Amino acid sequence: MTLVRVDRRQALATLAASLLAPVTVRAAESDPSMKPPSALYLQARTVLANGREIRTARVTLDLPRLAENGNSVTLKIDVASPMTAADHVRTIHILSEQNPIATIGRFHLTPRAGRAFVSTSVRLATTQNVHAIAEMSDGSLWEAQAESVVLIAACIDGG
Amino acid sequence: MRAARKSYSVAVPAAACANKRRTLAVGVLLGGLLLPGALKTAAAEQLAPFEIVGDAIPLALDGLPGDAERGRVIVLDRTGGNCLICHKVPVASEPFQGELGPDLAGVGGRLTAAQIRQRLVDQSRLDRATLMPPYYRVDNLTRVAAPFQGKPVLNAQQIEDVVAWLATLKDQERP
Amino acid sequence: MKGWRTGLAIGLALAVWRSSPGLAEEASPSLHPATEYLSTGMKAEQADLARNRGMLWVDQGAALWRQAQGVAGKACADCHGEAEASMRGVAARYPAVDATSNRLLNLEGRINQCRTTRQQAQALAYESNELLGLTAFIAYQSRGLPVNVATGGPAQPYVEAGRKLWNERQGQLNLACAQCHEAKAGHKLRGDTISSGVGTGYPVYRLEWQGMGSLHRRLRACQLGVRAIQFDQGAPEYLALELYLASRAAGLPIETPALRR
Amino acid sequence: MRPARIVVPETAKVGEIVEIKALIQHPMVTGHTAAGANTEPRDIIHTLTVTYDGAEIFRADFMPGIAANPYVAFTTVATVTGDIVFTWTDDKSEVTTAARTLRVP
Repeated sequence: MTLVRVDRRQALATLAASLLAPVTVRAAESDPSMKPPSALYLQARTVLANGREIRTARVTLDLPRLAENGNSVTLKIDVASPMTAADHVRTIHILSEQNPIATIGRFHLTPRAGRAFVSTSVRLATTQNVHAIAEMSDGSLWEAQAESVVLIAACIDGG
Repeated sequence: MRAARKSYSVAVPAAACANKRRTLAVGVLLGGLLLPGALKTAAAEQLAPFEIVGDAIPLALDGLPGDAERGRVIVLDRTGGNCLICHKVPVASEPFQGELGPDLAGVGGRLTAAQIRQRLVDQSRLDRATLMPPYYRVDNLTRVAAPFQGKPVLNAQQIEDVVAWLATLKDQERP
Repeated sequence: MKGWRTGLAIGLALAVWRSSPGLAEEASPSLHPATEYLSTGMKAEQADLARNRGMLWVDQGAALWRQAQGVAGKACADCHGEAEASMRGVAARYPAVDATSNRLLNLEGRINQCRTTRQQAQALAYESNELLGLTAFIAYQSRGLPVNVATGGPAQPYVEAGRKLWNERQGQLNLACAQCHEAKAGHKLRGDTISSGVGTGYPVYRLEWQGMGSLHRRLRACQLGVRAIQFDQGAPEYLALELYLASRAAGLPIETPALRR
Repeated sequence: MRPARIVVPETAKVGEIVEIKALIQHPMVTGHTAAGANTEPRDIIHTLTVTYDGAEIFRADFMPGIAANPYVAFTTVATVTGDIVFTWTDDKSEVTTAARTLRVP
């Protein structure tokens, strides 16, 4: 019985170490490796905006701060919208600042969604900002961005 | 600082012993090089002879001068030395550095270039249980994959380049 | 300070207990299923069967279970009935020494033995979606049950062979499995965390592969990493190592289909 | 037809917002690598459409940045008992359909 207790304590110490690990990661996050947005991203954003202002509000982008593997990073997007025929989200665009193709996907909603919500898994080529831009039925554009630190980039095969 | 030094000097006599055998073996193989038609792939022929004194290899491999800037690239490169998988270096632009080996910040202050060279070449001579791969050894290895057979992880020039860069890391502080 | 420590200890104890409900008391306490080294997001993704992509293969295996195969024209279900009942706990006992052939078989080997002798069908190729699917489907029936392989009698020499391989330095980098996965489990290799070398979630959906893969595929990746000659999937060396890994993991829960980095 | 998995609640009340999750087996070959060298031509699912009782409720345009074996989740308001039908189309014009019935008593 005593032995079991000691072993438990060791297990806890190991777990504590693994729980503390993300803290050191966060310290590295004021990220000197962050690159400026790619020209491809800026171009895609300009085409999407088509002269309209993109305002930072109404959209919530839930993206892991730390992506263990860039091959699949699951994100969630919520937009504050009544989702009525008169006022709803028409399309949610996901844009990447550093992927070889800036647009990751487009999700077209209707008032029948009830809620402006979508979740999917994306590829991230490297540590970067991801943008979720919501296009409303009145044509206005709203966005949120989030940074994800990518431990292992998409497209590298480690066997 | 003293503690770090102490942990490095545990197995010095054994290392010195192993060294004599090694020097002999390398000499024999180098002799083989002179034979006509000697295969280029033959194991140790690529290795420069070296002598271990205490816990150090005083002379540069093949007498090559090291280039610190090239050494820095080798240390940081995943397909080169891939040192950051286990070690930290005082380079802020590299995220997620390793934590298995000693922090290399200040290594140039703690160790001489000759001591660093020995640890790169084959740390297992000082510490049999070490995780540090032998970067300049081709014998007594098991099941080496074909592309790497008979080849050290780094060649003599690369070892000297890495030694040169690590020797510049005198400051314990991290940027 | 003391109160804070107690609070932390209780919190951690709860975390351990909650994250491994199937952890049996006899399990080696220093070993953790690799799931414990995943982020909360990946843990949630593994647990939610609507999001766990390994279930795409489990579904495939379920379909194959009911399909007639080979010259005998028999489906697995024709002999074994509903897998939910007949296969429950089976994966927890594999690899095992087959009494008739006296050979060590893992789940993949057992499936192929059944195919070639009973169904009179061709053996399925390692890493084919069919074999991954059937293996995952059968292992899924043991999800949450503790690993419980036989290590004595005819299995003993295989366990010893596996242990030897586990402790043997290999490759240009001259590293043994045990050096990292025993002494350094939980530590970081760059951003990655070293696991305890517990293969309880296989076949797994691995993000690195962007698909499902076997334990032997994972072992090949390890050997590639230390620049060693890789064995083939299904090789006797890997079978012995698989048994040794399972003997180390005795009491830990089966997690198939697990999600891994 | 590729293996696909749709998860929908068995039943829902009229007006209830239900979450729908779906997976499909597809390698989502990007057509480019990190080095920029083409190895395999692009083969991705480019379009997903979802209908409920015959009317389109959701559509997605996927680019190569969508992860392999694509996952998607969204919501819909339960109206009547009807089929929720997913149709995925890839670059080789391969079409996979899968459906689940949402019962609205």
